[in-house]
Amino acid sequence: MTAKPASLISSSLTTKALDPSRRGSKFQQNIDKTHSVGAIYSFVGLVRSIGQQGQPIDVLELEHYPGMTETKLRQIAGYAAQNWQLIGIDVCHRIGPMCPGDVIVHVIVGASHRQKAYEACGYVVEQLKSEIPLWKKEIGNAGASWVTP
Amino acid sequence: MTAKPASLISSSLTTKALDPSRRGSKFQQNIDKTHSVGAIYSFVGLVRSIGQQGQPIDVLELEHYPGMTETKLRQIAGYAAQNWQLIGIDVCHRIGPMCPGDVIVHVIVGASHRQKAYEACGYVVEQLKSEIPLWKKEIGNAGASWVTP
Amino acid sequence: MLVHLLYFGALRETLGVEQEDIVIPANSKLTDLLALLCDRGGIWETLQDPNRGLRAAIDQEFAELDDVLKDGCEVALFPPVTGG
Amino acid sequence: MLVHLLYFGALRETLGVEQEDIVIPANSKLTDLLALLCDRGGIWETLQDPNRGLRAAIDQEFAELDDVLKDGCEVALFPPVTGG
Repeated sequence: MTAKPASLISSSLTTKALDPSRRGSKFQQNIDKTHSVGAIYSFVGLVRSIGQQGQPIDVLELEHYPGMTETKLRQIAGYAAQNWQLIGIDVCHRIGPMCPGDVIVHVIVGASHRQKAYEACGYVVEQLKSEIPLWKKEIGNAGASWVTP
Repeated sequence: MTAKPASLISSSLTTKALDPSRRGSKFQQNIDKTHSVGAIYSFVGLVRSIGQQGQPIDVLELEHYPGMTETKLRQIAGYAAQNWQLIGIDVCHRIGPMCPGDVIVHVIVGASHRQKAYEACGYVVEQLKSEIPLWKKEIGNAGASWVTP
Repeated sequence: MLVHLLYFGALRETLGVEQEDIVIPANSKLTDLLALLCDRGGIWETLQDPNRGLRAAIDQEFAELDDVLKDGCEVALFPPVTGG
Repeated sequence: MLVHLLYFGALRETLGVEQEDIVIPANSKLTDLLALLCDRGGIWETLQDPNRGLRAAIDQEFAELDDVLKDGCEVALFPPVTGG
């Protein structure tokens, strides 16, 4: 008998470009060493070229609350891992200025079966929208405006 | 005024190894040329090393109904694209023999907003389980046995 | 009329047949075809075992027992699918 | 007692302040702190505008109006979050 291995849980912030392909590939390698993972769901959030008021966007700036943002990300990833018995979860959110087409956030969850992975991924994405101290500002020819929920 | 572009819809079967990273990266490039995609959800189904009766698995063999399988995949992808106004969808299912850790199926959907992409991705994955003429056979030391739903 | 039959998965293995052409009365329904096959006796009787959860397709669309067959159609019989 | 205040997002821009330390009566609640800030008048009165949907955190956990502040705590005030 070996003990059930703990989930691989990681969450982070970055100011650099996010590469979902590279992250996804690493994630799969890291969590599926014993081939117990049956399902991986992932979410990629992208900067759109059209803003909330229909205006063209050149830059999206993401302001955050240093310290609290990291803590909340960790809490959400940890809760999801425990609640849905995930084998692994990786959440990375970009902050600072970015351009249309850039990846804002990447969530990956792996579980033995698809239903758990699906629910966990949806949960984390919804929490990112409502429970992480992040604020989006859209900047374009028409000026700058803060996004409202 | 330009006409609303049609969704990019693709579905396929393959006997070769599936690489979700490469497919995901190509998908994002192809569908987000105008930066209108806000959300990409994806699902990767993997072969597990433990079978339905808890037995160790060496090979998973996927039998299919040639012709009907391709048609049903195309119908499901097309329905999802239309029903959730997807900007793009790509479904690729592997058939034939494969090993634990191998990717069985890869689903990627892109939409303007996350809720549509989430629902569409979950729908397609559920349909793959129940509406595509595919049959899994698990082969290991203990012999071979067909998977039941 | 002539019907082209295909068998898949565990059913193909159990019956030991991959495909065959058979002649059946005109206007037969899927259920009539199954009754004919069951009449072969032995292992073929499992085709009407409700616990087996048999599924069928006519010309590559999922079909019901009451669906009517056409001359030259392709009928596939198989267990519940397990893809994804 | 001393409280360290932080402002974020549109609120930070509107008020023109990123952070400040202020002294408030012992056992003050979050709502008391907001009332004190509103008393500054002008733009500060928007802090109690219910349409603004103000949110707050005490020591980096989301907080409610009735939550009691402690000496030396960190209080952040900000508009509804828009991450993800």
